[in-house]
Amino acid sequence: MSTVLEILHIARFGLAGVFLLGGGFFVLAGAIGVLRLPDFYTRLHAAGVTDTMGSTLILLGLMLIAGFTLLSVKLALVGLFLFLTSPTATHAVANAAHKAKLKPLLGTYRQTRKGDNEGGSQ
Amino acid sequence: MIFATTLMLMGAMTLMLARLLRGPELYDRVLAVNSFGTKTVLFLCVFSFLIGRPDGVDIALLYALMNFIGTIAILKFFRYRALDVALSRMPSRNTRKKAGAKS
Amino acid sequence: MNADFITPLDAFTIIDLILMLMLLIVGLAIVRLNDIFAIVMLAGVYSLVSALWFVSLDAVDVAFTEAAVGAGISTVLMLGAMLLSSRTALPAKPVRKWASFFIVLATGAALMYAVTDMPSFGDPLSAPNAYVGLEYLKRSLPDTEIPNVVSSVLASYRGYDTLGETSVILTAGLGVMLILGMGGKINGQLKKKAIDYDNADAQAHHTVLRVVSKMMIPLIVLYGFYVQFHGDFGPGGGFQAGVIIASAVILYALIFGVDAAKAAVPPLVVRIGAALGVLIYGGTGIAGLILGSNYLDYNVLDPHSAPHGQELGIMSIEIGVLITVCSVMLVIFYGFTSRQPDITDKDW
Amino acid sequence: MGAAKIAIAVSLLITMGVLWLALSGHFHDPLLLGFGLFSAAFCVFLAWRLHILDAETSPYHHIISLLVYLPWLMGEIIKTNIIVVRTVLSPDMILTPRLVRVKHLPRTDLARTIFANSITLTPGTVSIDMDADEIIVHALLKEMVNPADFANMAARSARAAGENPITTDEGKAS
Repeated sequence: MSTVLEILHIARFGLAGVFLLGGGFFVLAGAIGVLRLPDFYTRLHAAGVTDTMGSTLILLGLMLIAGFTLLSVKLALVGLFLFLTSPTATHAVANAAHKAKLKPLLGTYRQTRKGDNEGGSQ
Repeated sequence: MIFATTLMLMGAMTLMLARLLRGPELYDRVLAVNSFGTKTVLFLCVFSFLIGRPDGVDIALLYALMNFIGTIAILKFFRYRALDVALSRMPSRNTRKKAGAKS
Repeated sequence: MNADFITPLDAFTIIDLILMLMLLIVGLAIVRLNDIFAIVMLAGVYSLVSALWFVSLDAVDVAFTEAAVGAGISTVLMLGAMLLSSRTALPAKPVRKWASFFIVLATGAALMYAVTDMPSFGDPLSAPNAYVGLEYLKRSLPDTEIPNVVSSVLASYRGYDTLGETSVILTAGLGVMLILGMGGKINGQLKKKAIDYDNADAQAHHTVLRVVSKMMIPLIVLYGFYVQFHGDFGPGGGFQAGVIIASAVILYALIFGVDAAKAAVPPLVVRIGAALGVLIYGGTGIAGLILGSNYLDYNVLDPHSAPHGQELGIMSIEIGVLITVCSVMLVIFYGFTSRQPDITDKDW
Repeated sequence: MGAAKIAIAVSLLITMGVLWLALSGHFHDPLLLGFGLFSAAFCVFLAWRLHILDAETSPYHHIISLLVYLPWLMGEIIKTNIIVVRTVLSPDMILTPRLVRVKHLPRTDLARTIFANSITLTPGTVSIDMDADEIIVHALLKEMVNPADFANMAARSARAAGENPITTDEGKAS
């Protein structure tokens, strides 16, 4: 019986580790995207990666570690509030840029490893 | 692995800082600050597990609730050059229709 | 697998170092930049990172205050101040630049020299840890039965200091009132911005912002009260809660306009509140005098149980702090926003 | 009208009370429970005082439909996240950014907000502007602007906000 519990225990923390590292990966990928992408509007999408997948995975991982406690409820609330506010803030930034007539890059854009870009071929 | 996640978050925060310093548009900077805030929230949660004190989660909750106020203020300010104008109609005027549609 | 909770000591050192490096970068960038907009945003980041650093130093209450102030209010107030000045900083004169540089350098060197005499971090024999600090830590729980030592030190042992701080906040509010006006009706020469509220553009847009902000306002206020009433158990208290609740009203003002906010939370009420809070604080002290003890001695508030008296006293002064802080924040906000100069496109 | 308002006030009060318990964790201390009741009541009072006591401030009576919507949204988020991350991390980055107008929105502002925020939450699409009858969406890749997907999401967000799934334009006048 105790071995089953032990396996469950290990599985729980193992899963938590996978979630945490996965979340870290998505956060980093989003940040790299924000740095790499060519214009403001495309960067919004990369920032969204952090806000959604990164935060969800990290908070889920922490909730697995915390177990059925009040701390988990608080972590869930953090996630819920982030889901409410982060798209709103993103929308507000995008809206302000759009209203200020900041032109988005459209068409096909290609960026190679060497950094020479070609874009705007509608 | 919690520590590894902390380091990853810090790496992402540093990258955000680079975007914030580089700009080029004002909106890029706002985006970077906002994203930095989200990462701070996550960092606080992870970090409070690292030090074994749950108080950090309370601060994370506070940031999750309030971080967008500053963003809205910056954007509103940039668009209208004022803080006192309304972005939306007076609430008393726009509620009636919706409440009617609901009931 | 519980090893997750136990981490080698140098892990924290690494984190501290990275955080301080970030602070340094942001600080240098603030010094270098002329665009005040960018500086306001960098100041926001500075506040975020320093909150993290305070958590790392185990100063959770300080981090909480930093978070409460830095998340919304400081940005809003800095923008309000910016409206009254210009958008870019003037470049400093070279002579002045070098003079201030040398002063900073000399001060920095003096401070670094002083650092060598400082006790190491967490040294049990250092002055703040050994004498009165140790006494507070020993006596706090039996005296007040409050788990969070910060609360009992701040509100009870150091009640005079906190009364002073609350008065300082009131004074700050008074200063803003005297310089920028009472936040009432707009002065004649400062004409109102001509934004047509019934214009179709103003009506149809910002639906997302409006709906989400409306949802957030009660949540923020409730969280503020949670912080207020759980200051005995964890980080938090009147200062933080006051700022948080004021932020909810400021959010409302950002979305629906300052006039709508003033209609719901009138400047007069706010002005009275600023003084009322200090009055409640001082009144608690006087209650101690009347009951035959010293000023701000809470033990006598309940004749049967001294710890319960402490609890009552701390609660009462925390409510005073809440009312004063919340009101003064709104006084300052109203003060800044009631003076809106017209900015022409050329100046922007 | 009055009854609807009272119902909203009660639902807000209950939600705030539950939130207080979740935050506080002191279920047996009568003093803190009393403070909780006071705080929840103050929130309702402030909402009333600020004239925001309506279904947008307190959409909590739709909680079940919102909870049904959330897993579907999460699924979408995971799908689009993988696409965006693959695009962003590929050494040879090919982007096809598009600006499209999405018509046929849900009727109520609450449902529209859920719709617009869902678009933003799924990486690869960001809602840039919303007016009376359309949302302007910026997409990172051209595969992401399939009108059928938007229609599906709009219908689901309308249902999440407790709206009848009618897709006609009758309520557009608001």
